[in-house]
Amino acid sequence: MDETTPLLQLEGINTYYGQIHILQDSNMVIREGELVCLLGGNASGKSTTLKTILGIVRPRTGTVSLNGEDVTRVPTAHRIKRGMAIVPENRRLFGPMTVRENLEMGAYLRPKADLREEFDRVYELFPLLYERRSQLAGTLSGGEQQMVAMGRALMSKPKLLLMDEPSMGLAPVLVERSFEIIKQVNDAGVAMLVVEQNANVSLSIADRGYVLSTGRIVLEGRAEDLLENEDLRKAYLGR
Amino acid sequence: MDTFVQLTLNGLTLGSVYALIALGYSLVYGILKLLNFAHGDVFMVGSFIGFGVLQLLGGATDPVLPLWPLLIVITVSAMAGCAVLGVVIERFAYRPLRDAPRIAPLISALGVSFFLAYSMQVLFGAEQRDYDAFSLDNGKLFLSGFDIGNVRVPLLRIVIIVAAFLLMIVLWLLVTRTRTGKAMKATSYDREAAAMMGIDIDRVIVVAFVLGSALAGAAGVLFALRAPTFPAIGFLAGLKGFTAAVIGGIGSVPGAMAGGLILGFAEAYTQGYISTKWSDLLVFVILIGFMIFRPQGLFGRPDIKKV
Amino acid sequence: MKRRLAVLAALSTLVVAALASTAGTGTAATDASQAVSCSKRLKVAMITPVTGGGGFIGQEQVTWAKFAVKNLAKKTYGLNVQLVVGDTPVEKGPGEALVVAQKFIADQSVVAIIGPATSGGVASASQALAAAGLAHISPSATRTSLTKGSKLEATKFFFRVVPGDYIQGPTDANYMVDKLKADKVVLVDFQEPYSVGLADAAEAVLKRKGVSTTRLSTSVNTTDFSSLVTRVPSDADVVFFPTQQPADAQTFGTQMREQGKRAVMFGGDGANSPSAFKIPGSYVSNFAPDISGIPTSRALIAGWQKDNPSLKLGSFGPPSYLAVQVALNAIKRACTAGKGQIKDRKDVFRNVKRIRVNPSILGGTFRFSTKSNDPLNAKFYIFQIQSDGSYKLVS
Amino acid sequence: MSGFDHDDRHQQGSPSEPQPGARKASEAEAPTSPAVGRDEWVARHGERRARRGGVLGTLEERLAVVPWWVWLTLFVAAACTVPLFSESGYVRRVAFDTVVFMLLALGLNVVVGWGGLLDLGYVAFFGIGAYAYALLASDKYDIHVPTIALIPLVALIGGIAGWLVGLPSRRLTGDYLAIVTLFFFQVFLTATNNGDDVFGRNLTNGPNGILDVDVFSFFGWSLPRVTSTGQFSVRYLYVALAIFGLVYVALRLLNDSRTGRAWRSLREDALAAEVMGMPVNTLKLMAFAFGASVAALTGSVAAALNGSVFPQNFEFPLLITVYTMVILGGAGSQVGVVLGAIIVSVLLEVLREPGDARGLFYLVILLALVGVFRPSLRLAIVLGGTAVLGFVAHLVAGRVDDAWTAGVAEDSGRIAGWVSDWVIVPTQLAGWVPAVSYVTLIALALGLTLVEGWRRVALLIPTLYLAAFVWENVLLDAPESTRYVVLGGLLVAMMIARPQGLLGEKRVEIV
Repeated sequence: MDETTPLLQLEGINTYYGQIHILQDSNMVIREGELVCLLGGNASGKSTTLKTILGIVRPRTGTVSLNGEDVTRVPTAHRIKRGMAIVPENRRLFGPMTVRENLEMGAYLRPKADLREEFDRVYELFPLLYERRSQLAGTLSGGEQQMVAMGRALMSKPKLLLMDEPSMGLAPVLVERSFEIIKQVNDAGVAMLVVEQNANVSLSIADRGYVLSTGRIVLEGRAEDLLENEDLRKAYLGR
Repeated sequence: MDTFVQLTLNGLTLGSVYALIALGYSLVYGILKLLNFAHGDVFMVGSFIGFGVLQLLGGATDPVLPLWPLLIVITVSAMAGCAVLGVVIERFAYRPLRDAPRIAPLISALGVSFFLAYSMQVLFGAEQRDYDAFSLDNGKLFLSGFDIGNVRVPLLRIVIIVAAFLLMIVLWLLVTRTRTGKAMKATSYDREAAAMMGIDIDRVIVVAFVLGSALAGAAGVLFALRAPTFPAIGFLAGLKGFTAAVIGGIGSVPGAMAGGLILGFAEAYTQGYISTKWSDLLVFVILIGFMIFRPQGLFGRPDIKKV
Repeated sequence: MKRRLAVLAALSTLVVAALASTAGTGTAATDASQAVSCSKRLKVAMITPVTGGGGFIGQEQVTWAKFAVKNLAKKTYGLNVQLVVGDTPVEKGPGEALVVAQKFIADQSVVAIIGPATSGGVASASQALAAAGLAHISPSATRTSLTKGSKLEATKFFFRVVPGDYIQGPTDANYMVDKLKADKVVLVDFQEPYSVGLADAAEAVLKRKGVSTTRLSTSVNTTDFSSLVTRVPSDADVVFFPTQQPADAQTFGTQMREQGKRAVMFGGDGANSPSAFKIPGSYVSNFAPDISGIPTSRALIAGWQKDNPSLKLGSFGPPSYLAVQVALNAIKRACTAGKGQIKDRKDVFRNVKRIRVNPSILGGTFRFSTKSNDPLNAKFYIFQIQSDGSYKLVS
Repeated sequence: MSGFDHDDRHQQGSPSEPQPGARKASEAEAPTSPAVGRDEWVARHGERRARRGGVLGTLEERLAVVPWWVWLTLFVAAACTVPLFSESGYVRRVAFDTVVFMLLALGLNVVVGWGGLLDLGYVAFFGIGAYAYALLASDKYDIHVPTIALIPLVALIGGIAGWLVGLPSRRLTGDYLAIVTLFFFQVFLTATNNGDDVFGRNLTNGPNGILDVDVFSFFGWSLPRVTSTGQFSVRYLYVALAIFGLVYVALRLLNDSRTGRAWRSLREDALAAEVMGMPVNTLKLMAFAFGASVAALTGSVAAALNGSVFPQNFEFPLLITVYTMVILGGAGSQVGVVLGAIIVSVLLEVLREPGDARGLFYLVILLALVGVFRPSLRLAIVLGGTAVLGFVAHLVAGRVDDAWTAGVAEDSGRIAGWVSDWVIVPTQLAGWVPAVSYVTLIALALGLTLVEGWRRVALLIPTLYLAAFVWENVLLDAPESTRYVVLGGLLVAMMIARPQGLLGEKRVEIV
């Protein structure tokens, strides 16, 4: 195991909604440049894990560290400032704002001087967005919205990118395209946490994976090992 | 014709004050989805701060400052005072209820409104306070100006209308051009997603309260330059501003401006042409009809989410 | 089913209990009044709005009443009297006066009432006060029908030290017609009893005299009158503005000047406040001549001012002083007659009518008319506001 | 539009899909009742509550066995004995007013607590009832409908009015309904206030109100409103209590009925309820109409007792007062709102009298301190420190200038005498003192919520002394405004400390 400080580390996380115990003793590590996927069915605690990482939900016990720094009590905005970005589930674009403004929001924490460069980078990755830059984000098609969401996240030049269900609600062709982009971004050196129900596709590009079930991490390991795992196959891959 | 011009002028004066109040309602509603019932009382406190500062500066009959600096000092101190008040209210009465069921902050707002209105009454009594702006420069503000036909447009009205519109334009620029403004818009659309972008929600909310309350403070002074103020006026002013915000589509900045003006005109014309006695009733009946047939207001987007 | 039975049982017990107790105590109301000793502390209670929209009226009245008690009770009448105040915010409506009155009725040491301040309050509380034998002397309720007319709204236990609208309205109207030669008069009311009553009284006289009148009406909370002013015809001679808030009269006047209307402002006693209403050329009526011109009153005003340095003399205060003076005098007489105790609060009431005050703070001698519980020979005086803001008696 | 992660919670709270592996574990640790979709924030409070044990807990369990109607009967019976304890017509009158408030709170509870509708025009229905009674039983039109027929009629009129006003709720939800009802309230006020001149006709006497309203009279047996000595007639208290009992039972049965269950499910999840085929709009309208009907009924009682009706009887402060009662007691709980009504009504009455208010003030502060610190060293330090600070300050101020301490505390009595030896009460306050001390007190009090531990103790001492100073010098000078300051503060504090009210447990989401 490599001993450098992990980019993100969850240790002994227990999260509750009221009396309901959601996450139970979760531990997770993501290192620089890694592509990690977090698998789980409905209501397994995937979104809660993400929210805990982001600080939208505070764990009752356990710590969240970014770059070795304990951020458990740090509010969301300040965590984002430390080099995280997210493509949320269902994309969550700002509908009444233009594509350009959406991207601008992604770079909210970056100095204004850097904006130009970031726009160029994102438009290069998604030329379509350049064409659509003045259109309201709410009027775009699902695939286009996915691009905006990705672009928006990349605007902040994150070290760690969180993706919540990137395949949800997309046509199979677009899913494939989506994952190509994910791979591409990861290759550029951005560590990623991809939260997915679609285990097959995500494990095929990931370095490592975690499997959540009713709030517990039941499996973890290298992606290729997980692909071979009997239980997982039964549960997710239908084989 | 003269009557029409005069009534239009009346409506414009009153409407621009209503619009300033409505903006505060809309800003806060847009982001927090909270009907900030205490907003009218912030307006009232603003008018009292203006009154107090005016007295400190020698009163209208014997001011230590020339006219224009005096007006600016009064307005700016009221805006600053109200901004602080707005932040305090948000911090202590609303923030602890951020994730509570909707009714909680609403009731809290009613409580704050009551608290402010009656605190002012404890401290300063219930009577009307008159700035006596007529005494400033021997009635210059009321008597000089230019004419449209036979109708005189007095300086004070020009001041009120111009100041109100300037403030609205500044706000409009802040909201549409600056990053913080855009962050406010993003937050009002999807608070969680905005947080995920690194937008500091608490800060955005505070900014909304600062802006809204400062505008209310300015509105308080602009209003009280023409008409007396008293602690109970907050409820009424709040009701007017709130109504204006609703007409325009609560949460929408241009809507609040339009709503304020529409309400001002509606009041002026019904009072001028129909009946002074029944004008309030007419205005409210029209509003109820409006609410039923176009609940989202003129500029509001229809509420897509069901229940 | 069992539950339903239980409910029925509970219900019937309830109703029976209620009815039984009703029948039981209904006839046996034995709260007879007890005698109070005059050497102990007596209370004079004031019923007036101290908070809310009309709060300034009550606050002014209370300061004057307190001053009267302080100035007179010990020194002049040798009584140990405490002034207690019951607030009736106008927002809560006249009915609140009854609630407050019942509180004072229950307190046997309350031997006289100053107020209720508003006519509505008098109408709602007078019956209960009368049944308790409590004289109530209002310094400000002016509605005519309280003491005059076929259907009285107040009882004979009600007194007032200021004359009602039946004098003020006609006085003002006559002055407009006779002295100001008005042909066209605009009357403004505020949808509250005081101004509606006064405007009605004046309008009746004006109409009788063939003056063309326009009636405008606005909510009591309105303070920007631009559109009302716009409705004032440019050839109108007089605007009759019976407000209880002098600042409103000032605002209306400035807004008339702003819109170039030449009509003369004419306010009632409620607008009488040299510090707030100061549009030169306007008129106000008041139940007293300029009391600051009367030497004895001037001393009192100075005394009051010393206790209340931040307040300014208004028109609601001095009558409260007079009302307290009348009440104290009547209490003293009742005490003397009862040999050091007041056996029944009616004893105080019986003495009120006989009281004379000379000199009265409002000028001259004060006494009640024999026909009604109104001041005798009360007149309204009309003042014109001079260019230096002072009020000059013109009638 | 509400809590943003509501939907997610649904997803995660419900273990709907079969999960591999960890299934057993989840069963073992599953909470006894997975309150799906419940608000985390309310649940947190619920949890704290659930932990209560010991003697109180046991007592609670024992008492819970007694059926509700026994309690109700006991309560009404106890209330009927109030006149035995006090000869004072005033106390009886306050008792009556309290019952009127209890009725109003019960009605508002149907709308807000059960229907989950924010009705800001509620008091208008109270007014409609009072006016309906006054117009149909007074000399105004010389109509005198017999009481026994009129009371149900008024309730019916109120119900119909409520139904009509609620109609827009078919399209208006949440805030919009609040706005429409608020406008309706204004329409009602303007209409009654201007009713003296409707196209030249006098319909309601306008601001002068309707006088000579008939007293209640059952089968020729009439109930005068004052006794021969002008005291409040206690018979109205019994009538009001009887009506209260009936309304309570009727509403309780209603809440236990199918409609009540439907309301509950509607409140928990309106969308789901609609999907299940519940007539959501009709249910809302019913809640609205029932609430309005109770308010109108109450209006008739108030009109009969007061003998007069004025438009100003029905203004905004009354609405806030009733809301405070419902919120304080706990929206949704009938017992709660009745309790809230009693507390607020008595509180407002006590605050009327400076002497009583003073006692209450110091008592509440003392109890609050004991409640927060428990008997402990800190409590002793706070109390002792405040006392010492007071005496020192008083001494110093007295040395500097006699006038600073020569003032007389408002009212008198033992506490007043004691207080004026401790609190600085100047004969004459400089104009700026009230405002500055008041604002400083608020700042200190708010600051207290931000610091913890010993710092809080240290800050508490000057705050308490300043509070006493402001109370004696500023607030007691204006007891009438103070009442509402307290009410406003109470609402805010209640929302933050215990949003579900004293007895409310269910979450109330305005749909």
